[in-house]
Amino acid sequence: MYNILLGGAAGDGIETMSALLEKMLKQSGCHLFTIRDFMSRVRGGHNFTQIRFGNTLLHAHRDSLDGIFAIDETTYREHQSQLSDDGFILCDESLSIDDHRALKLPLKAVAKELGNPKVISSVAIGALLKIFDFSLEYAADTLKNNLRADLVEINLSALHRGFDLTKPRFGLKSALTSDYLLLSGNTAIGLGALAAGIKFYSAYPMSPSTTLLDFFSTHGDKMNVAAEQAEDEIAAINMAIGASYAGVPAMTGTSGGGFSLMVEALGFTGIAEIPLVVVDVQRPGPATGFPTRTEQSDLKFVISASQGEFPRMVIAVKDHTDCFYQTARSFALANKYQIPVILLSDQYLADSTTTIPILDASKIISAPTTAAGDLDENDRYRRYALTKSGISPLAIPGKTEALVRIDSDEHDEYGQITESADIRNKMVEKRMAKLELLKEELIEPEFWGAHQCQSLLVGFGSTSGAIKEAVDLLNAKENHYGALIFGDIYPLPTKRLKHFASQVVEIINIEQNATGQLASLIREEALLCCNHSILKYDGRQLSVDDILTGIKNLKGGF
Amino acid sequence: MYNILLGGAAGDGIETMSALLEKMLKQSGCHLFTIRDFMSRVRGGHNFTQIRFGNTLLHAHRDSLDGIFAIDETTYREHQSQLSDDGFILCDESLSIDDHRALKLPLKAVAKELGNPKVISSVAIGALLKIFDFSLEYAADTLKNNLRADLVEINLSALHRGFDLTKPRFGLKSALTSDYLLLSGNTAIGLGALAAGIKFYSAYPMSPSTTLLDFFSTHGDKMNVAAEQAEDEIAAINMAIGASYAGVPAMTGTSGGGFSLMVEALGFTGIAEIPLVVVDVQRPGPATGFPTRTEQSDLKFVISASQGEFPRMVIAVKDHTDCFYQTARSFALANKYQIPVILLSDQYLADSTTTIPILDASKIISAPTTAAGDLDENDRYRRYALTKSGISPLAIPGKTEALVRIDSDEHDEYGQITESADIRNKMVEKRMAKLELLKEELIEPEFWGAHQCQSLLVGFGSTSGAIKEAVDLLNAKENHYGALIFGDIYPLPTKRLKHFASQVVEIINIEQNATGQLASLIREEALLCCNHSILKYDGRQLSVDDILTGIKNLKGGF
Amino acid sequence: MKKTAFTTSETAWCPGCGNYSILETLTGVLNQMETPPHQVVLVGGIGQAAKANQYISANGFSGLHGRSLPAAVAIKIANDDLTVIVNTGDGDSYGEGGNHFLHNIRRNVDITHFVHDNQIYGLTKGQPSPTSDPCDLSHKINACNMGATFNPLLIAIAVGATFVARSFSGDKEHLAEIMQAAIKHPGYALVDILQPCVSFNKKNTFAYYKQRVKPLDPTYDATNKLAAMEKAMEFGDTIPIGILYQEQALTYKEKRPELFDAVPLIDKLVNLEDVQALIHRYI
Amino acid sequence: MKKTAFTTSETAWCPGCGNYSILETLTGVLNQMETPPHQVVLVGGIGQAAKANQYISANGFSGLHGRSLPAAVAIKIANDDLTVIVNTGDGDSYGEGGNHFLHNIRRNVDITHFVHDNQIYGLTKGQPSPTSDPCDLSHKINACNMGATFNPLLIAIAVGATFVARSFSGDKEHLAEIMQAAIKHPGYALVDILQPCVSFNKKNTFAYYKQRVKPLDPTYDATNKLAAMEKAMEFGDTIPIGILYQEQALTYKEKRPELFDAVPLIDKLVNLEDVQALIHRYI
Ligand SMILES: Cc1ncc(C[n+]2csc(CCOP(=O)(O)OP(=O)(O)O)c2C)c(N)n1
Ligand SMILES: Cc1ncc(C[n+]2csc(CCOP(=O)(O)OP(=O)(O)O)c2C)c(N)n1
Ligand code: SF4
Ligand code: SF4
Ligand SMILES: [Mg+2]
Ligand SMILES: [Mg+2]
Repeated sequence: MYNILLGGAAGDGIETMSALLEKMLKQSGCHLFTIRDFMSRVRGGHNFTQIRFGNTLLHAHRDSLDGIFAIDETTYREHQSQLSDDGFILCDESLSIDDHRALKLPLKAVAKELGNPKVISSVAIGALLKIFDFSLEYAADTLKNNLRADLVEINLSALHRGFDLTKPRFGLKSALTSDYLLLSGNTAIGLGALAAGIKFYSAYPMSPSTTLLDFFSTHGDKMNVAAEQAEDEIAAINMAIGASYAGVPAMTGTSGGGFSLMVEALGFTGIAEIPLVVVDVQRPGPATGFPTRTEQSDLKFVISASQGEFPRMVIAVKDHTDCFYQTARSFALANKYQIPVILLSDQYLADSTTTIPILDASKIISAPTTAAGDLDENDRYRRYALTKSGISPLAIPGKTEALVRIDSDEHDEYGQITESADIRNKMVEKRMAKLELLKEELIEPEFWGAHQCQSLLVGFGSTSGAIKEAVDLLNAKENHYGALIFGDIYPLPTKRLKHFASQVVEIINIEQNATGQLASLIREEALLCCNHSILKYDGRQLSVDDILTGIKNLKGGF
Repeated sequence: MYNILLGGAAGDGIETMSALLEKMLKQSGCHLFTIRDFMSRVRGGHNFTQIRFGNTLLHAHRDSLDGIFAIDETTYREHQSQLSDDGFILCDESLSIDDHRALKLPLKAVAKELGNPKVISSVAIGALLKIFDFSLEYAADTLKNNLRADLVEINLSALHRGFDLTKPRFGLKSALTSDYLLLSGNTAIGLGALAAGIKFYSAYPMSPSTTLLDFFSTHGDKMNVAAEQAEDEIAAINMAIGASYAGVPAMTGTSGGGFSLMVEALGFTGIAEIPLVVVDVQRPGPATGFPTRTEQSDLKFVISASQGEFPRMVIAVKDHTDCFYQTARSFALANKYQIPVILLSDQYLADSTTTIPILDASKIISAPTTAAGDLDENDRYRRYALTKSGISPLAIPGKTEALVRIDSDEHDEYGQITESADIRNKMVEKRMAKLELLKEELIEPEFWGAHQCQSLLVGFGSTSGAIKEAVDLLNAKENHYGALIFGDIYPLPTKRLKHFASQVVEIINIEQNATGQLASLIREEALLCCNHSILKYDGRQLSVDDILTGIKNLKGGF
Repeated sequence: MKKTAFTTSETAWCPGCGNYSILETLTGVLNQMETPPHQVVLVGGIGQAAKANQYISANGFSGLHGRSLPAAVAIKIANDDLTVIVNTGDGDSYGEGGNHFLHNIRRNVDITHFVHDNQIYGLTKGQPSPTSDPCDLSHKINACNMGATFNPLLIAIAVGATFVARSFSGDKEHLAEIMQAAIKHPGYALVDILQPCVSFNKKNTFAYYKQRVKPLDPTYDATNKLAAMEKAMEFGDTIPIGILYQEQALTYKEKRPELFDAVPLIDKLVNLEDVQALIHRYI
Repeated sequence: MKKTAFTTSETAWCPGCGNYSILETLTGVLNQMETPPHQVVLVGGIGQAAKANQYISANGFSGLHGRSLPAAVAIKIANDDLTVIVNTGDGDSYGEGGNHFLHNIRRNVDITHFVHDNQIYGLTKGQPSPTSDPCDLSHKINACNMGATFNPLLIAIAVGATFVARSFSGDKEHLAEIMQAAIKHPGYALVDILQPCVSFNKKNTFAYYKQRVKPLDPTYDATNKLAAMEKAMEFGDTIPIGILYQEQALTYKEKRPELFDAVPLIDKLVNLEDVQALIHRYI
């Protein structure tokens, strides 16, 4: 397993280079996990990607590096301390890097010779493939499939020239990866929505959710999805609500700031009982915060967002595969309970790419359609008929003779405004009853580690991979670590947590935020207090290494 | 102590009548507590006010009535069950009300005779004053001060004619009320803000907060307050933020739906450390809900509203006096810690009027001004200088040579956008440090009742009066009830709560919402579980009677 | 195909309110159309005007204050078989909803927007709306505009609306005619309807409007944009009513033939094989 | 009175971006004014354009995306001694911020609004903004407008703006002149500045604008509203630049002499006795 970093300024083409290299590595039989770290600017500054690859599935990034490709000296300065002693720093010979690990090659000269200074990154890819002892077998195809036709030839030459510049230093037994996909978290969410039958996606651009809008804009026409760039996030969610009312599965996506603007309409879906999926791809707040970085700090916000009280479901996606299946499940739950379902993802998942087993659209349990029900004895339609389950019939306007009326005011069974205390009580109780049903279908947190554990790590969402890998590493030394990783997070499933809590000596919450939001939700819902916290809030994702260090520091404190 | 109800359709003038009657009762030496119950419409339907009056201070409404003035039969039908056996139903002789308690008088005929059918309510006021054995001593003045000049004469005649229509049935020893005010909760908030030196109020009309905008529009010019009706709530809060940045004490007010739209900007005050007071006058949600009714269901929303993490303070006002002093305190806290302070009120407090001791503007601890601080060695201003307390110097643009820079992005000490992990950590820690300081000035919940109590009631905000009165009544029988009523509610002060929790056999949370939001906050912050709940969510305020019934029902269940 | 008639139910409006005539006229217009009630969706925000959607027997979407337009266009995008009509207030449409007004004009989705313009916030009891008359600074009344008064027709034309009209609740015949034309218009159609609020707007009363409204001359050319803007600036002693501007332009749907054809989006089949094929492209 | 010069600091923009000239020109204009840096507040939302406020040595308010105008007017209302200038993007001003654009024009507070109009969302990497050119349906490019293109100048005039101008980042002399006039104008002044985005807008390039911009004729009468609207509709092979419309009207402050006089609000004294007297009125 290896870990390399490609770094340069925004605009240096690091992203394109990384995408090409990843594809070639996968073709060559590697599993991958790549994270993208970039600044909120279009040119300049310092951006990098970290590509971890090996012959087994990977679920997280690591900090320590085997190699660096440095376009500039900044990259060297910023990252050299992560590099292992026998690692390499691939860079152009012109860079003044004084380090025995430097592997200076005439990358620029070669690119210039080829007639286009921009192909320097292809020269570097060639060199990197050689260093890790891969062939150029897949290079031509990859370039053909991903570059403009007139650029293929020169980049292929560049790859070959780079390949010839150096010699192999590392080797890896290749795996069979042709049954695996390579994609980002946001792509997986998009695909999950398609598998669930989405027909309407509205959004306003906002990092790191924008690639979701791109996804539906690109594939919408072919896949029967109307993708609409709204004038603002308020319009985005109110559009999605309109579409859902009209009977088509609808979703909107944004990041925390846009979610803030959607809060009022979220309550509207609550009282009007409109099925809706809302994706919050988190980034560090408050406000504009760190636009292109990652955090898990919207949890408490989204579980209680909007005035008044209504049932909702919040699912924190844990990895790329989860992005697909949980998005699809969100549509089913939203439809079944006529509630908003909030998918919590984050920049880490959204922008990272990894290899995962092929997603299977046929495995999606399609959203159950609530029966439209009949007109009543007076030929009127009770959209909000009081039922024991709290779930009312759901007719689609125009599709039956029912006149379907919905209302953001408190209303009676017909959707007509009311001021009655009695009806109000019944409607509140009807809506809240759905929450009880919902609790019965919660998925308990995934357990990982030693069943007789003494230390229990708890986390949610995108830290999943790192927590699991950390637990494995810890258990290799002392086999008493376990972890519970929450996906379904609101309502919070507490059974498994209470079971383990009664057995362990300590609970440690691991979160990508400053206040320990999961821990406080656990206090509230399970009356359990976490004993220690490992928190990170600098916008860079908690790594396996951060967790190991965190645990070590805690032990020091015992 | 008596309790009467005046009811009719919207547009029947019940509100005006009630306001006049209240003033005359106060002049006559009564303390009052009046609630207003009206529908979200301008004409028709059923509206009523309930005036409770006596010779001691009153802190809540009661359900049982001594008298009803019914403009229509609906009023009779809706409220007759609340009327005591020896109570009366004052109404026009034309109403077909078949009840031994009816006191049918020729109200309409008299009004007609006087030449204006609208003065029927003054005829009724006259009769009501007579029934309770008051004089007409203050009638002329009250009319003069509150009616258009040309209407005074005819209404005075109407009062006299009504007075002569009937005879005294009840009597009350009058109190000295000339040292008391008669005002609504929103007026008290407005006065509190003035006392604290407010200079900018921006809002968008929304019941039940609109009377705050009216207050500042009316008094703004004289009192040096710019009152601005914004195009929407997003503008309202961003305006207030701009004004506060420019150095004038600023406030915005709204109800839950408008608060939803302010959420993003709330986070902006958090990261930019802008002092701001935001009033949320709650009404039942979700969404449009019950526009003119009451609820306490925004608590969990406002304490976690907005993406990301930042310190804030939430104060639930408990009564009209509290509205004044806590509003003023909010300005001081917002300024001292450079944070948003959210005042939670509700329709019940906002629209009810009561007699309270004279508010004393000189008792207000004026908002401490944070020093502007100096320029640094390079003549640059560190608006966000890292300090141990977390509180940075706060210069006002234009008032010193400092160039004051604020930013909704993460920023460095100069307010300049940064991408640094190190600065991010320091800024998060600096901001959160203020929360710890803030915790030290929290006011513990007010205790009421028997110090050796076995049953502890907990509540917050506007249910205060009813809870206290209920505790007194319960203790008159069995002296083992106590109550803790929270005003400062976030961060939640837990000392006193933990103290009592260790002594009592049960904790009962009493809340005007469906899910027990205070109870869940208590679980989270104090790891204490309430044993029983008395909840109401039909839009009508929990009364003393509701609490007594609730407790009785719980006992039945023991 | 027509099954049942459109009927109205009891309202919560003040006696004498201009909304009654609008409700009645709209119901009449709907009853003259071919479309049955279950194919019509009435959309509104929050306010007295918006309540209209509660009182006609059709599908009803009573959304959030200011947010009716995005919902309405999405309903139409999702199911082109539906006739989508927005009834809502001036505050709702031009105040809280101003941004949606701008950008949904630009979308030109085939919906109809009836603004019950009483030049005031009715439901919240009498604050100035964007269309309230300018304050007379020497003699301030309550609900007047300290800023420039919002001219919805002029602004709509400037933003690119393809059907812009004004009518008056007090002239039911005129109103019916304009309503019909607006519903028929392919694309977004705006009708600003002068509507007296008897409870709060003591200036712009029935008599006030009655005296001033003046139907456009039959020779008026509604296709001349500049002339239409000039006409839209007339609002004083005479207030022109009628279709001030109309143009034929491609609608939202017509611009996207890849997705929108005779089969409405809602009836298009989801093909899981296509999804699986797309998934396989990530191998 | 002038203490120090306005200076600029390092930017995060792309080399070749039109924002550089705007920054430079504005700094020059500020340096020619009497006002010292600490009396100037630069306000912006979020976007590439909005970052401009970070790069000039003045007071800086970098607010939320789309929300710069309400903050800017409030700053001016609170302290009339300050010169308040908004620099922000087309998406920020006309997209997310559309409602504030409408209603702050109406307020006519004495602030200046420079829109760096690159006809695209730059910071979020190339989505269409309201001002993006219309899509050519036969040959779709990425960031074009499927709906009607937003015409900021025409709309501003229609809403009642009292100073409406266009300039071009590539003509610094013209830009400086317009900037000066805009800052001098009493009331809200809008300058839409054509600004090439070299990274994402491959259509509206420097050369594209350079070829098309054409200063208004010296004889052009900027006080004729209708003519101004007609002029504002020109945007194609020639793009007029200059002050399209200007009128003298009462500003926000001038309309409220009860509250606003020579003493700025911030310097007015709070009189607790007045407050106590008001309290006593509730006895
Ligand atoms: C977010 C939000 N803000 C404010 C309100 C309060 N509100 C309800 S209706 C209304 C204005 C109504 O004016 P208009 O749209 O002109 O309708 P009218 O009542 O005059 O017909 C307002 C401000 C609300 N419901 N929601
Ligand atoms: C509420 C919210 N929504 C979305 C964004 C993301 N966002 C940041 S800048 C921007 C658009 C920038 O376009 P423009 O205003 O034209 O500025 P430019 O970058 O082109 O100069 C967007 C959508 C945000 N920061 N906040
Ligand atoms: S308040 Fe005005 S608009 Fe509302 S119902 Fe009454 S008259 Fe009509
Ligand atoms: S992306 Fe465009 S607008 Fe932004 S800095 Fe680069 S060239 Fe300028
Ligand atoms: Mg109105
Ligand atoms: Mg732009």
